[in-house]
Amino acid sequence: MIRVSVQAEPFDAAAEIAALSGVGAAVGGLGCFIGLVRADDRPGEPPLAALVLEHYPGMSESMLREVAEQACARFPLLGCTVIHRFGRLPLGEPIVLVLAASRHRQAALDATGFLIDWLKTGAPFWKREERTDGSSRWVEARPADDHAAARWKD
Amino acid sequence: MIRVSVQAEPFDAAAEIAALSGVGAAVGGLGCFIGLVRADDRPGEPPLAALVLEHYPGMSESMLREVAEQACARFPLLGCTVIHRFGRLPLGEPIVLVLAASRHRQAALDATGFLIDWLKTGAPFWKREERTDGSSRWVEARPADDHAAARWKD
Amino acid sequence: MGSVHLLYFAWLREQLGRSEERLDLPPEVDRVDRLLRWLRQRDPALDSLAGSGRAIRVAVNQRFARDGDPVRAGDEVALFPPVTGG
Amino acid sequence: MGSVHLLYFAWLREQLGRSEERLDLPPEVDRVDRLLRWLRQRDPALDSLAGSGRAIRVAVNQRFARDGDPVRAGDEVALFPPVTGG
Repeated sequence: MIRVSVQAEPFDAAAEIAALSGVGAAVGGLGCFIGLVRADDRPGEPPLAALVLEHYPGMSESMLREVAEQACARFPLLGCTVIHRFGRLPLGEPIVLVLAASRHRQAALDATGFLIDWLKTGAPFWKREERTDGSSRWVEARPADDHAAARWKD
Repeated sequence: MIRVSVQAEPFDAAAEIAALSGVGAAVGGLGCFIGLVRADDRPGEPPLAALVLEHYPGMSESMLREVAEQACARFPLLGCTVIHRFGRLPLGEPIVLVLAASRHRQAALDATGFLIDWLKTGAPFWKREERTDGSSRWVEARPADDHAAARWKD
Repeated sequence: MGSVHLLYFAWLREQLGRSEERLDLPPEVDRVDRLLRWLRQRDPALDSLAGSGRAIRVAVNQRFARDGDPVRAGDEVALFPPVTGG
Repeated sequence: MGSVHLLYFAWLREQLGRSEERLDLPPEVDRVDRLLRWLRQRDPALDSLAGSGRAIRVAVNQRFARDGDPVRAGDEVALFPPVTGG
């Protein structure tokens, strides 16, 4: 079972976990990652107030689905869930939820890492930082994210 | 923040995730693993009905805490949570919850894998399989689990 | 002859001051690299953004595309910075 | 002279038919391996379990222990199979 969603509203992690745990009696392990808006106070800069996430409607959904399908092809999964939010997300808000269910823990955890790594480089979302003084700046892509995704290349 | 618990009753994954997400504004990623009682139907054997988990009271708690402290020493965590249940757990029931919170996703995911691998080899819990015909058998330790834990050796 | 539907995202959208436009393509503009060159020639703002050294990515019909990939009338072509989601 | 508090878990507990006992230790029984040998000599059931080829682990005062680790009066010593939690 693959479930993807691009949405402004918060996700219900407990309901998603329960739904994916229940896809079959064979589920023995469920890996999960939640990304949140974190404080990244830098000396001399006003504190971060929020991230504003823009996405490419249509393509964002289809790329999440493609990443999820790749995970299911690569790992022996019984299902996975990928939810990515957009809009203005204040400090502490969840941004992204990744779940992977498998018979065994290793596949579930590996698939969770695969999904979040690829999501960061393959899904059309862009983050803008909003500081408490009202200033704002687009986040630059980090080469480290490309490297993390490249680990999964054959 | 380290939280460990050995308990018979179910855990509330959503409440645990919310509590750990809230340990500080610096939390950017939260890794999670949930282990569940899975069907492992084998040809010629009656289906699994439940696992019965026995533990060593006192030592089980202190080993969970020690594993959690090792994770915090090895990875840049802002906190972690380890909850392990005991008693009779029917098919589909959650057995174990592992959470690790960090600034960045990689540490959170790596620590989650570390915690569950070590828990399987270092915490005094024993599983007994109960089949639908009432027969029952202790689960043998799998060498694979020792290998998974050994990956983390320096 | 037909038009392409161009979309802009993130700082590209902001700095161009528009999120989309429809342009009729000359027949020789049939690949991603030729489309970008043609767009820069006709739009000084886009030219200076593309020349600023900041990477620009392209998607054709909602798939990531490279220089040599074809562009045809009726395509949806998006220009945007490297992604920063997750 | 003092006693140790012995605990048994999982199939060891089941097959011995008891979960704990207190035993007075002779002075020469001062290490894990000597304790195991002494226990096997005095208890045929434990001897046959230990001789069955199934691994037995030992914890002293709730820490995993090895053959050469000391055992003293007042200690809590647990015997159990390799763990299978998680």
